[in-house]
Amino acid sequence: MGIIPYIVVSSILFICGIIVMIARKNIIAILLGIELVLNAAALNFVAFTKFNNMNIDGHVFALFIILVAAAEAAVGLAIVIRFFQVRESIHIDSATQLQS
Amino acid sequence: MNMFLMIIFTLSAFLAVGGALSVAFAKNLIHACVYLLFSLIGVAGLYLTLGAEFVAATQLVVYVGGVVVLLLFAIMLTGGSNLHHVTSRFGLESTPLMGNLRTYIMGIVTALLLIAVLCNVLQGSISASAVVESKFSSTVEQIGVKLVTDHILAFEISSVLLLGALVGAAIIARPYRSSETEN
Amino acid sequence: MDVYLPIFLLIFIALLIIFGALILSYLIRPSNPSLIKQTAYECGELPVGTAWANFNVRFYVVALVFIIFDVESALMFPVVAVYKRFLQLGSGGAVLLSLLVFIGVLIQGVIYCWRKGDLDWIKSYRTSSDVRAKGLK
Amino acid sequence: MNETIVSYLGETLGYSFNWAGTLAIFFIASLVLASIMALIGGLGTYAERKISADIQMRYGPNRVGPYGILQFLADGVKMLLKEDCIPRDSDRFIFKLSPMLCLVGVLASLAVLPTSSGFILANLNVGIFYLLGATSVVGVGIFLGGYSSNSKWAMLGGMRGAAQIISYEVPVTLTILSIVLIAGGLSMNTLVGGQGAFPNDWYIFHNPFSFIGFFVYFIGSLAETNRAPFDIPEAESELVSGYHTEFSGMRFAFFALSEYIEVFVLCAIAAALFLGGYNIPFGLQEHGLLGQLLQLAVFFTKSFFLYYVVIWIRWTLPRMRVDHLMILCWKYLTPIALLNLVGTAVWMYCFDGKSFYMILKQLFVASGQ
Repeated sequence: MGIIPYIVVSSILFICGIIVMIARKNIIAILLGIELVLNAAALNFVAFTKFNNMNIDGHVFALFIILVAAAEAAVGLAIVIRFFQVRESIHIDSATQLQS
Repeated sequence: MNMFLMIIFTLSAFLAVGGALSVAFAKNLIHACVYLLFSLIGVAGLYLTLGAEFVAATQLVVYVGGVVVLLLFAIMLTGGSNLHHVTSRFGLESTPLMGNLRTYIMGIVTALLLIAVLCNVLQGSISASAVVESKFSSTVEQIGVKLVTDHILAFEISSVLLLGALVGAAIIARPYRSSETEN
Repeated sequence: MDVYLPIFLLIFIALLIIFGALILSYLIRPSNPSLIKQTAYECGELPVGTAWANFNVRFYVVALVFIIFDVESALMFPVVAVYKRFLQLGSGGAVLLSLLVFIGVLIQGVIYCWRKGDLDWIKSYRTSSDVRAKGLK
Repeated sequence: MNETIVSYLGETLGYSFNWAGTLAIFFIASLVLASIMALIGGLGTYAERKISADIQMRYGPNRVGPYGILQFLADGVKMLLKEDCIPRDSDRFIFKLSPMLCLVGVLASLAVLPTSSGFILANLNVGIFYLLGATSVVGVGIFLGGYSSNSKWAMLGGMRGAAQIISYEVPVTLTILSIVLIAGGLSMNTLVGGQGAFPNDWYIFHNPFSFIGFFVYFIGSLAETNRAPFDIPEAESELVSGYHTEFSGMRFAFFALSEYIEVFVLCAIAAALFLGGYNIPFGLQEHGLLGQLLQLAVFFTKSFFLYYVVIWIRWTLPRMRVDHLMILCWKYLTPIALLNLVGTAVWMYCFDGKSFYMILKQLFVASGQ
């Protein structure tokens, strides 16, 4: 079993994430899509580490991707909650002003 | 053992891809979140088939135990309707940089410490090649060695990043009592 | 690879137990649903409204502090695991120093949240009118 | 490196298994372990009622079987015969899913349960970290169970339960980190094998910080499994039954079973990390299968002792208020755990990884000369 199946899976994950990010109008759903995209990237890192016989650096990168994804989710969701308190909506199109 | 690998890969890949597709096409946001949970578990299974057990366990701990719970909480916090009008300016009355003397001292001390450590380590006291690699056989130990030798800058900076995320998100999400909005 | 097999087998067995019990129970249990029986329990009253309402933001702040800790500990685990080996190799000092700085930055976050009252549960947040009255930042 | 029960058996019996044999042994061992855990979960309810009766000067269950020991079977049959009520307004998909998540998460964590040095199902390199990840699925299951019922009691219980579980995971994780510092590895056999059979070699007495750490871990794991005095998510007097108010029949049984098994697993981990685990004295583990059985006995004895303490605490202490619970976690246990971590790291550096006992012994010998 080579690297191809992993790349296929990760590209499907990536495309799903992109679809979610584009098609959804709910901000939290968009964050779900971002998580999928980041997962696809981390999966690629680990897969290339295994099959290209590199050293363990890919795993470290995957770790940092997970870390950044968690931080991004924390801050993003805080913004969503604040936005909801201001606008009573988490519809992406209601975010029309930088200041309210 | 190639057959086990195939079976586990197939199951995990189906879980991951099916979960991702379901996220894309779910009608209910909570359901989408649960499908995302499945997708993440599937990706963890894929990491296992790649021999990256530490990354898989991190995926479980951080995503399943952390991010998904955070997402569910956020959905519950925003899912209801008819909250009365709140008009505040994102609650940011003063910029978070405007600290007092103690915060500056703490910041400077931290920065100096960071610089000292980095100078100490980067000036070649250890590098990954200097460590006898054969003594660190498992992936966890190899990752640990990498984190304290080659990637020590990223390791330390990541703590600062997380500190920033914590402080920033706490400032943004911190609730104010309604007395503020009445004023 | 077969090291990971027990995990999947245990998940399989758990699903086996669950579906076996559910199917067995499906075969022998009575089923006569009624409108009252399928109402959510609210101490005998008819339920008012939905339970899926807004919750307090403090739940989110707790989850936020948790996830930061979670990620940091996940990152610390491999470093901590090699610490003893580095001590034996004679270069434990640098690892100790980097660990201490890492934890120190983490502790600053905790102190910040503590001081700002994010870790309290009840009378947590100073209102902005309090802030103005006391002249505090 | 990674070892499994199969490689252990292959080494002992001098026979290398092909894939079918591997699969069969793994399947049988997993099945046995899962059934033992289900039995322990069932007997846990019986033990709880009997011990509570003891503490309150009652008889407890005494009708079904000798001393009422078959009570859990009667309860199980009762659960099977209960009607399966799903509330009309509930989220049916998640309502059916959440008990499964709880049970799957707990049973998946059994893969690294250090029952003995050879009979551990899989001695993963990431052992204890994997266990943390697998048990964190339970929190999601509890939250989803509370959410899906669309009942106010269940929703409140689910939110509180999730908040409590994730909060107390922080001190538990930090304490485990300090133990990993001492042992220098994440796999279960490293963690347990670094200790000895006698209390002076246990990690609980390794240094003052790990002694405090044991209590932090124990309190944290009590709270993580929603046991009294931390059973806020299912407090009968406030929230009718908490997150499983609307669950009946087998679905409720899955929640209860996963809770009892998780209590046992966390007790077992406490025994393994702090109390020496499966180590038996006088080098008896060299003697093949008999040694392994002795190790099993030692492991289960320690775990059951802690299990008894858990039940004892439940029927002794009153329930905590929810804000006190959060204050205890964030303002006491977490800073203490952080200090423990720093202190352990510094101790390891200053004293070259020696335990308190070894330092005392050295001092004693040095002063004698």
